[in-house]
Amino acid sequence: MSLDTVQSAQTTPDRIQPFAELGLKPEEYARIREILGRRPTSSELAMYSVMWSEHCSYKSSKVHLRQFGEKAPHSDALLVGIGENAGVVDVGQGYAVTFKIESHNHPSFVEPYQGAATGVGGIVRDILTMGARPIAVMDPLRFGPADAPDTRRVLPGVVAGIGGYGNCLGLPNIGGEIVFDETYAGNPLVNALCIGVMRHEQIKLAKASGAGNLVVLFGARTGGDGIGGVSVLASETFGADGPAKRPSVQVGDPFAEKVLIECSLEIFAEDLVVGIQDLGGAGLSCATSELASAGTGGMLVALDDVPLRDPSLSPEEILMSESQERMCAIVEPSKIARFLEICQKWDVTATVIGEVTDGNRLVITWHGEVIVEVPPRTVAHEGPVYNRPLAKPAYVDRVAREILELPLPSDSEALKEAIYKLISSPNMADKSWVTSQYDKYVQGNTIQSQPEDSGMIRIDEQTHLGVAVSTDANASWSYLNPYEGAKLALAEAARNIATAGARPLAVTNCLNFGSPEDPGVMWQFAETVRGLADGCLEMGLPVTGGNVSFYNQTGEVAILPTPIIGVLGVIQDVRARTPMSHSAGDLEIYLLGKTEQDFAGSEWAYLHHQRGGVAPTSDLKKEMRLIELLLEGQEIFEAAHDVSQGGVAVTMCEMVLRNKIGATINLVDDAAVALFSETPGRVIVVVDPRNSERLVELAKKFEIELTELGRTGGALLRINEIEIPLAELDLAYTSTFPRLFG
Amino acid sequence: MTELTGPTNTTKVVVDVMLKPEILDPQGQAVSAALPRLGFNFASSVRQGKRFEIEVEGEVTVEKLAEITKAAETLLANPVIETFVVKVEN
Amino acid sequence: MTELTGPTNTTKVVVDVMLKPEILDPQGQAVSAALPRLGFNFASSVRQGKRFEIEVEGEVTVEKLAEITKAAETLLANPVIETFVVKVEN
Amino acid sequence: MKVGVVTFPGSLDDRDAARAVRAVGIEAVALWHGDADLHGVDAVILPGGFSYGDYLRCGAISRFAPVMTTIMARAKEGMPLLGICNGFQILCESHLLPGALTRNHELHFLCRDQKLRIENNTSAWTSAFDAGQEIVIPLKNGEGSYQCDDATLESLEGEGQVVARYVGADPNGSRNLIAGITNAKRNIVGLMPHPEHAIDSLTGPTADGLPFFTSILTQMVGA
Ligand SMILES: Nc1ncnc2c1ncn2[C@@H]1O[C@H](COP(=O)(O)OP(=O)(O)O)[C@@H](O)[C@H]1O
Ligand SMILES: [Mg+2]
Repeated sequence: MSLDTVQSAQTTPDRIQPFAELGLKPEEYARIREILGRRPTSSELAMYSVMWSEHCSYKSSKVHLRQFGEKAPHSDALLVGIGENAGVVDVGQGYAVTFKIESHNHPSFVEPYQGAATGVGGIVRDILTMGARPIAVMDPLRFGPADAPDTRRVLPGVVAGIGGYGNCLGLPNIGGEIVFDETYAGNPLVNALCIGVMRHEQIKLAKASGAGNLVVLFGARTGGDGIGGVSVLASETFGADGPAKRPSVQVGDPFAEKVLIECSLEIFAEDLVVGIQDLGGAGLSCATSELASAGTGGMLVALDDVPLRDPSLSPEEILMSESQERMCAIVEPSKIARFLEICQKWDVTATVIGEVTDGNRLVITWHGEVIVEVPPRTVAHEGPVYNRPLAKPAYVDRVAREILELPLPSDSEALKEAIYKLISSPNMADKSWVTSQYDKYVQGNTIQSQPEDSGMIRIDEQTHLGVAVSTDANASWSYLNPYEGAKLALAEAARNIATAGARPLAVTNCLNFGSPEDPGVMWQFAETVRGLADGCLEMGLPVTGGNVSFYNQTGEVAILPTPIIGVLGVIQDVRARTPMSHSAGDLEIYLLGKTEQDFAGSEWAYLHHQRGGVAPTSDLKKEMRLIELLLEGQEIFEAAHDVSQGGVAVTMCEMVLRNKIGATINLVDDAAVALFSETPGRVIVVVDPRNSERLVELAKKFEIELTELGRTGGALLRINEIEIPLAELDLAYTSTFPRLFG
Repeated sequence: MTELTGPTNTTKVVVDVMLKPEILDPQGQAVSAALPRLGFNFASSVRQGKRFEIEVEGEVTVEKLAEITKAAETLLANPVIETFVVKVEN
Repeated sequence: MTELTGPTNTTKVVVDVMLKPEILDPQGQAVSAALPRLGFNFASSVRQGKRFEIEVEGEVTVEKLAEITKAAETLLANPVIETFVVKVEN
Repeated sequence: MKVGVVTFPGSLDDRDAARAVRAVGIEAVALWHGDADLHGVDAVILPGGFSYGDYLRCGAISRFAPVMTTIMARAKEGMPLLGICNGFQILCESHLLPGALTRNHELHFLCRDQKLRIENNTSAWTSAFDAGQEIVIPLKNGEGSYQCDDATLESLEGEGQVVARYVGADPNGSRNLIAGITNAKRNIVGLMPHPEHAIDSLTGPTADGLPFFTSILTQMVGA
């Protein structure tokens, strides 16, 4: 086919264009024609279609996500908020930290290894783009039933992919989650979080300003991979044969990304860029239009100067390609020589493909002919916005009326059996089969990683300043009540930071849902965003960025609403952190917070195939008092561990197994409730007996219930009359994953 | 199962798995870039794939070959990104 | 350097690299163990190696082949643990 | 006194190795793979990582780097040389040490706190240990299974060239549980686990890795 230029678009207004195949609705196509005052060229159509896809334009979620800005609490720490590649927060001493979470769900189902690997690659580039050195990654994951054959295909591949890419980049993996549920069969969730650090003055933004400045593409050559990836995979129900004539799965090259990181950091250190953007979803279409849109003028790009891996690519394909490991920078002409020199040192291909112009158009040429001439904002920021219909699904009220019928054992044998059942269940069991495939030591600054409540990284070797991050979601609670589910996940993530002694500062999130075209799913989504925005306002934590993943569903069945909430906190001296477990005997164990009968959405209920009842209600005022208590009392805590999935039973098991030092605890009330209920807002703390009075004072001051549970020591976990030898418990805890996946 | 099978009455079937041409091949690229640095200039491109040597008991019948092909496409290769060829070595 | 070379006047040379028989091949063993779990019972043993497909400009002369063999033994294979075979595909 | 730490494209633990060197009071000098000059260093560390992505075979491409030519020549004259993880792989690919490192027998990357026994405390990098001393330091690699032919194994064992051995569950299928070896002169050591990640129990499992670096300090001060 001959080249479709702007000129030919003007002379052939009636040419039939494959907008529907590219995922555009008739109204959307009409709007493009209206914006341009003519039909789009095929290259323009390609650009609009990928940029107006759900994945890139947030067209279904935008109206809801606005709340994060509207309800944002005042925060002195926020340096860069929503809208950039990642948010940036001030952590003191001149340091700025950026963090963000993103999904790579669909590709990871098709090709688990490469899907997960390129997911890590993408989020790391987002962090790098802010001017930061990436310092750690985390990976919240969801899979179908642990014993399903397909999970045996997907999980090991995903884990190897995350490890394969992250390890090769030299990024310690400091946390994540692994949860199994039927609804994720066919829809695994692979979310990846990255944290980066820089000095305040090094923050970079994605904008193309200054006419005459050069547009430089650097990193990997552009190939035919991932074309249609965003539009096909993310916009339409998965599985249909899309228009992609090229494979939509990309293969990652972590080595190329590693040198790209080092090369970029050297370029940043010499202050050689005016603006920078990574190439992720929608590739060059996204990078050029976003840079130009955020800048002061227009941009002129010679697309035929883009270095190709596959010379047969058409201009449309080059614009849509999602080839990995590429970046786009805006460089002043006086600095280009040095810029290219650094690229050469690292053996990174770099090519000037255009320049910033005075005008207000993004113009793209192909061998001298104009194939794109658009107002960049209309591509990048003025995509369609939908106020999709939403309706509370019928199940919500139905399941709320369900009375849970769960065995609540009272005799010792049955209780012991229940503890074993819980601790060896795939959701609760030891995850080191997975985490031992991740490097947690590289860079030499890891203070905490799995299985601690949060990951913690030292960012200054002299002052011992550090940051902690935790990601959490309880999809069962979100299913029962998405509004409360979001708040509870936020509270849990914040609590998991505070147990270590870090002060929560900022929030990121990845909202994984079914199809937005289903009003029930849309209601779940809206309730989740409302809950998270309200929760953040109440807790004074700004949302700094995030990601939305829709269409996680098979046929009519959507995944459980799964908002993964990441909270970042700061700790002044990492040497003073509180670990999750005691490292000595004869210390006193206490429970902070009150235990109610909270079995709805609990692990105990899940093990009995029940997902009904009323989810707990959050009390964020109280959560904040609990956090303040943990921070104020930090020096007296020998250990602090959040009580969440699996209740006090699992929390205690994890604590005694961490350092293989047992405990004796006495439960006065109904033991089954005390052990297995999942009332939020609870933490188990360990103190030296000399400090117990201080603890009592703190509990009184912050109005948190305090219950003495027992003492540390010995080779048993003893609960009332139940005696569990640690070696036996350890075996039950650690053999599940090797049995399933080894 | 032993690793070294006796040569008697087994046949060697080879499955070659290569990344599809349009898929990025970082390994092949690394080799391609290293060769000229070592003074070898013969290659205009290098791609790296996998080779499986399978010892098959007895005759390789048409049915067996079909089974091997099935195994290649389910286990040895991922057809989303790879192609494969099954060959019987004499 | 492009990855996809035009088909014209290049020749494909293949270098197959396999672990020596006495060296443990965990990958081959893993495939060997996985096959019967998927219901495939044809293999008495599997070994996994690497295949390099090299596009060579023009004729493959005896000199060029010698050079490729040299590259195979210095770079593509590690003679301490591996053996290799160089073949010209028609 | 100066110890050089080489950065190849894809090196990851270079900064950690330099930190460990500084921790015992030695000046660390960054060496670049493309620069054959050793800048006056007295010893060299080849750090861990995935040089050149480890795409072909670990260490196979790095061994041809310009800096390696000088390092190989100097090491043959007796300069202390330590290869950690990827560095060990490079030493084997360079034939400065015998054998090869292959895929872990369970085919996974494995990161864990590993118990080792120091079998030889006469090498340049292990003299600060007691013979038979047991230590715990991180092990993290995908291709750490030490393989060699029977004759090489016999000679390594016979000549006392096994520097460290894994204790407890076999992590990767290495012959005779070998974690590290040295050459006949005892100046070159290749080690799969990472002593540079065990210099401080705040960031590592122990500080058991420090003696590798104090060994070289005494070696050089004594010399
Ligand atoms: N759930 C969310 N919460 C807050 N911000 C979000 C959310 N989803 C997307 N965003 C923000 O919208 C912007 C665009 O996101 P995205 O297109 O995914 O960025 P990128 O292409 O750089 O990955 C980013 O600033 C991102 O942080
Ligand atoms: Mg981005």
